[in-house]
Amino acid sequence: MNDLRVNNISRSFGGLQALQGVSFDVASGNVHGLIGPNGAGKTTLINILSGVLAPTSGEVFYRDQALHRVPAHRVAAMGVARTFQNIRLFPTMTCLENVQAGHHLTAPRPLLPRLLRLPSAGREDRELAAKSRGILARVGLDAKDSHLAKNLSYGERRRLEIARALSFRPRLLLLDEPVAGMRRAEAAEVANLVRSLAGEGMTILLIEHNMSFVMNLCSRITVLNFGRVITTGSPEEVRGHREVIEAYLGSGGHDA
Amino acid sequence: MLEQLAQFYAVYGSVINFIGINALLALSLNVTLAAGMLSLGNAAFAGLGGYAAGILTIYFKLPYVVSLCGGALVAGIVGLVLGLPVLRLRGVFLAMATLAFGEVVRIAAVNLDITGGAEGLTGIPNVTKTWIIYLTLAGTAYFMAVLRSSKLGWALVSMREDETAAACLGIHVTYYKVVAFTIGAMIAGLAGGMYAHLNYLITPRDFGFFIAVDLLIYNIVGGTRIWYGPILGAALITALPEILRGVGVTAGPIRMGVNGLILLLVILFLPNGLASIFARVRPAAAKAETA
Amino acid sequence: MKRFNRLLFAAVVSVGFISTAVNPAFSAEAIKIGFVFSMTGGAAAYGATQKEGAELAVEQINAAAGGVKIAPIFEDDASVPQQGTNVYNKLINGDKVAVIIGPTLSNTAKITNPIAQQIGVTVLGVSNTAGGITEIGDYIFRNSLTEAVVIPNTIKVAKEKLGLKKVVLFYGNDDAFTKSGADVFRKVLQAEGIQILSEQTFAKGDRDFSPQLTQIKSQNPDAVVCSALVEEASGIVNQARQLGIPKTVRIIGGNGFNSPALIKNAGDASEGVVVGAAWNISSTSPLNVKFVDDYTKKYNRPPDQFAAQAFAGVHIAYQAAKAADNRKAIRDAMVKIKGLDTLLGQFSFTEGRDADHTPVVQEVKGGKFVVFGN
Amino acid sequence: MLEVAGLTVSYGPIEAVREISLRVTEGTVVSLVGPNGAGKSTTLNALSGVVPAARGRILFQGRDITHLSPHQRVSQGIVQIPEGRLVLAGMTVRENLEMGAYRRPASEFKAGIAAVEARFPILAERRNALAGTLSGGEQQMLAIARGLMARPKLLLLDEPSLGLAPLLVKTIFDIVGELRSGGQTILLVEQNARQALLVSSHAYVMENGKIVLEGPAQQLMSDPAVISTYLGQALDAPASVA
Amino acid sequence: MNLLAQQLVNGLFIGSVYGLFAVGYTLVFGVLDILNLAHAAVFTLGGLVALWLVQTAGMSIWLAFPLATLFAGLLGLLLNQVAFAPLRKRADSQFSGLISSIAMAIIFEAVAMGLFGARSVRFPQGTVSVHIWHIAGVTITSLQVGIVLVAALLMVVLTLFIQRTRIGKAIRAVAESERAAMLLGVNVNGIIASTFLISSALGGAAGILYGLYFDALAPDMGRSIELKGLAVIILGGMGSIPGAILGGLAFGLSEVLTVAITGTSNLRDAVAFTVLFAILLIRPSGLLGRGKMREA
Repeated sequence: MNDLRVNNISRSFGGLQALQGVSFDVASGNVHGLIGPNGAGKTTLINILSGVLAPTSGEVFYRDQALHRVPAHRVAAMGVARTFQNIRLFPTMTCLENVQAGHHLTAPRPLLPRLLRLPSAGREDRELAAKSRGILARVGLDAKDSHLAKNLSYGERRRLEIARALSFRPRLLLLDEPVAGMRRAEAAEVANLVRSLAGEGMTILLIEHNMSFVMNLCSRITVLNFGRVITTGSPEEVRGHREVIEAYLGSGGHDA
Repeated sequence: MLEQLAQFYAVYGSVINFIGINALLALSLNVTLAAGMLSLGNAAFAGLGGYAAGILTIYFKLPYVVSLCGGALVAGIVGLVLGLPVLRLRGVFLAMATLAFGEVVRIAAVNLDITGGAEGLTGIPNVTKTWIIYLTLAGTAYFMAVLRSSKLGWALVSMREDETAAACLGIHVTYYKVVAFTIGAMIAGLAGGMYAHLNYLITPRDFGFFIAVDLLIYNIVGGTRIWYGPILGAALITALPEILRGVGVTAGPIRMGVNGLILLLVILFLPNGLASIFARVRPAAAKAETA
Repeated sequence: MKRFNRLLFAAVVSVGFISTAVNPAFSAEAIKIGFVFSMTGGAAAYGATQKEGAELAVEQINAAAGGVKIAPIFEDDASVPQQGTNVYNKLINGDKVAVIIGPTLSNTAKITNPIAQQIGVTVLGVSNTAGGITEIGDYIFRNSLTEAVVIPNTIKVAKEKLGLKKVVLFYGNDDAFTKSGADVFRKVLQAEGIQILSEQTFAKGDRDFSPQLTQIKSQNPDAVVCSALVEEASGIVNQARQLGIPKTVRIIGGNGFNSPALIKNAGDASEGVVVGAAWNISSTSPLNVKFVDDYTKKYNRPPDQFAAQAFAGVHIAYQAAKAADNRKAIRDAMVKIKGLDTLLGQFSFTEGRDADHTPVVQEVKGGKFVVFGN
Repeated sequence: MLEVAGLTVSYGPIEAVREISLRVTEGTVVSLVGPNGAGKSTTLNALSGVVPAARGRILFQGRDITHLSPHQRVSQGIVQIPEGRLVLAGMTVRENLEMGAYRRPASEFKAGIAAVEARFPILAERRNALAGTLSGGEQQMLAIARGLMARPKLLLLDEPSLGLAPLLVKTIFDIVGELRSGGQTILLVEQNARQALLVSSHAYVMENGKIVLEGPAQQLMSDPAVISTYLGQALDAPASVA
Repeated sequence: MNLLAQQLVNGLFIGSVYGLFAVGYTLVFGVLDILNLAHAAVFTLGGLVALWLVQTAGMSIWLAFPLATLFAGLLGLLLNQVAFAPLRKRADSQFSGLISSIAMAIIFEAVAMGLFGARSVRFPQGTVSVHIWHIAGVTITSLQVGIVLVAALLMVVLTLFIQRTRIGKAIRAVAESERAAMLLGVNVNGIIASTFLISSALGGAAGILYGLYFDALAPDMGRSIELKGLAVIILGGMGSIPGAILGGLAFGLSEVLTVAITGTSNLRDAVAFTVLFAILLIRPSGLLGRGKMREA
């Protein structure tokens, strides 16, 4: 079964054609990679899938629900979470608070019981804090729960963003360069996390430049170049694809 | 001692009352500031609330509490209607749009008959008591403090931090902005109603541009990030002329200059406002990271 | 930081106590009079001359041999009613003053005077001319002749001398003084059967009146009847002449126009302006001549009506307070003031505690206010 | 020409660059490679004076410039071509070039612009266009041309290939190669380690704010550890064997 | 008599004054994205200092004008140094800069009041000789013509300065990107200081012309124009110099035409601010705003 169906998506900014007729499917429970050179339109695509941008034309379906032209908050409500290439945490919140803020869709947190100091409110908050700590532990940040997000290291911030995205138990997770700037050990931990999330049935679409990460983790990969899909296929197929080599890995290779 | 306290209240009662009302107004602005929106319309909302409450009392002979609620409701409804179009604006542009709205409200009050024109709406009974102001303030402050932990509060703070990221967590940004704006308008309207019933009179000039700016000053001076910040700011700025009078700074330009100087010093040397004197906002984390 | 907290509280409280330490208002040697004038903010221009007039009076009274002296306490309401309220509480409950003179603005008075009324402290307004001030209660007085008295007289005289048939009414609509003045003008004009061609308004702080004056010019009125304070009045007079409204079209104003600043600021353009007022600077009564002399010597500038009324106010309050030994007695003495010789003329209070003396109508001639008729 | 010793840069409590030392010899191209967030750009910014050095010394042509302000360093001949190009979008191409020569005497301007326009004909063609309307590649060329207008003694190049199509990446590196041949001293920061090493004589590898490896570029390129870690993309991708 | 023509002349004139005031305002915003709410206080002090130079120091207005303008410029440097530079690195510098400039405005106003008193003061009669022309029923004074010309001249000079000169280009570069300008060797702090110098000098010049024409200077005279100045720079487009002049004219004309059309002046300010409100909703970048939008 396909979770996500991207059908003939185009998007232009002014005169610049960022995406042109992009189509591919992401199967349920898969880890799907999206690669391509800088400026190929990968982030634009993620922005469209998460409702941050509307496509100029084309359609996207998530579990047979139309997702194009749906605003970001409703996309999230459909169970789609994302991270950002340029990391958009809530900088002056602590790690724990970032994850707690992420529970917007799943935690009712009603005002009235809080005003009345009903025990249910305290219970909910304690449960949420515990749950959030659990999520932090999953990305290895439980020891830093009271640190401000802006004071974390680069890799820690990336992991915190994943934790925040996980907080409302999404079924589709869009990761934009999740291991960029990470050390190898750190990246390996993230790879394990992604694998276990997929094992739990979550569908994951990720953009990454680190080829070993992508090739090891993804069952299918879509390659973009100049806003067009070059190919979609298994890591092996992509590895051997003539055009991919030229477009993405090309110039460096030629000189070598 | 009791006698002395009574004496103190006799002299400073009105200052104490105004501190309470200004603190309420500051909190009303804080609701929107908490979500990262700068509104200069809250003074106008207070004016709307004040006029509405006054009119309800004078013309409709409604009891005080009903008039107050009516004032808050009128301000809230106008806030809702205004919020829908203007809240897609950001930063200075939102400030200017709300400012223009405030001016239009003021000019309307000058030209309408029911508001009493420039002389203002007179004959409003003086029934607002200090305890009513402070009970309302305490309630509002409690509301603001608790709000922080509710769904709405989390959404507002998330939006202040990063609107796009907030939207991607399922937060309906426009909706929460309008809600915050409307709540702010209602609190301002409530404060305005109490003001009108404290002063016998409400005039268009009580809620002009400079008052709108004052509300911002209270917040920035006191600190916007914690519920008691705006209250501290309102208290300091409102009491400042009295404090200066008390320490013998003569009336007139000198007192005005010292007033400005203190404002400048606070903004330069207390970046997080007065509230940061009383509580480092996050002591644990701050220590942990420098260690 | 708890310590700081406590420190702050202690500081605030002690400041309070220091300034409220019991000072009997009715000691043998001095009467405490509180003055509430707008020394900063929008009305600062008026508050400043009021303070000068009052200071001069206090100085002269205290310099006089023998008798009770005045201990003046000057406070600034910053032209804001809130501040006025604070100042009133401080003067009444803290300083325990015997009488309050002020406040500058009618709007402030409406908010502050009930406080004094409630406690029973006599307030003498020396510049409030709006309606509804003395109605606040039996402790509230004023020596400022209201527009309701000055204007009918002015219009009557102007109609007689100039044969007015049609006029334009021009006023500030966002200020209590100018607005209520305009209301009186309108009523009187209608009563006198003079046609109002149109009404034009301006806002406080405006400097440019040419759009309105252009409209006015096009309507060819016999005169422009204007309710404005002197800051705006000077600009209006000046620009009216610049725009070519001929000097035969008189500009007629009320109390707000009665200031040397009009002549100083509008210069030649002010020639022929008709000003109805409570006080005439060129009045030859000995008290007035001495006042104008002393004031001009002290401040290098001739006095205006604000100064004159403040000066007279101190004398009136002193008259009532010097023999009294409690606040109620002062009020009772105030009511009894009849035919007191002041620079304003023979001064009495009406039943409603408003000023009762003869208003004047002046015109500007040769750079001076001279009597136009009365 | 440039000598950096024990340079540390911190943003608040975070040390983005920790005690690094490096040197650039006159007439050579030296590259600084490593993953995103390793501190490469911060290092360049510290050299330009945009961010202050918390500790350490920067010597340029034997003079200590650690405490000079950015414009003084430009006057000394240190010119950075920033990441993301930062062309002045609302100004014309010509005006951008003029701004490049901001610290140079006006008399040089004509000759400078002629030289630059000869090297980048496209800029001559679009002389009066607003810089914001140029394509990405044109903007990168403008950024380089603008940097050259300042007659740099040391050129700091930050990620010149970022966001460019492969063909343009090649063009840009060709330009770097030409500059090298012309004797221009360059410190190059690149994520595209392979490309960077190819044009450099010496290279430093940064990770987590520290320099973890250094050596002649040729040697680094054949170091198996470097290959697996920093040239990883190329290794995993079959392209590397093509 | 041509009523409408006279009203258009009135609008043109007051619009130029608004524009002149707003040019300095918008310049600082264009470069720094910060509203300098002390601009009105500088405007006031410029006028008052010129008056002092003429009246007390006995100078000719032709000498006093440039000196007072220079003085206002120096006030701008002071403003930058005290109220803005220390806050520049702060995350909320937009808000805190607003407050610190208000604080400076209060201090300036207090100083003005302390030195010159609260009363309105005026230039001595005959400081400039005024001719009045009546052309086809329309009255124009030489002072009006002079002020419109000075406003036009200053705008042309300022535009050329910004477009052509080295400092002007550096100012634009800083406005585009502080970082890029810094890397090109622009002394950014120096340029920001000069921007304040120019902006405040223009504000001071506007204050002097205003005082000369309206014959009344007072410590709080900036307050009534401050709000209109804000409206004007929004109307014209934040940061746009021709926009400020155009916005000033548009605002002035809208005021005047409201009076001319309705026959009364009650609605004058209401119409002006309603127009402003509408512009914000329809076209937030203003009449001549840069493409850079600050809305969602």
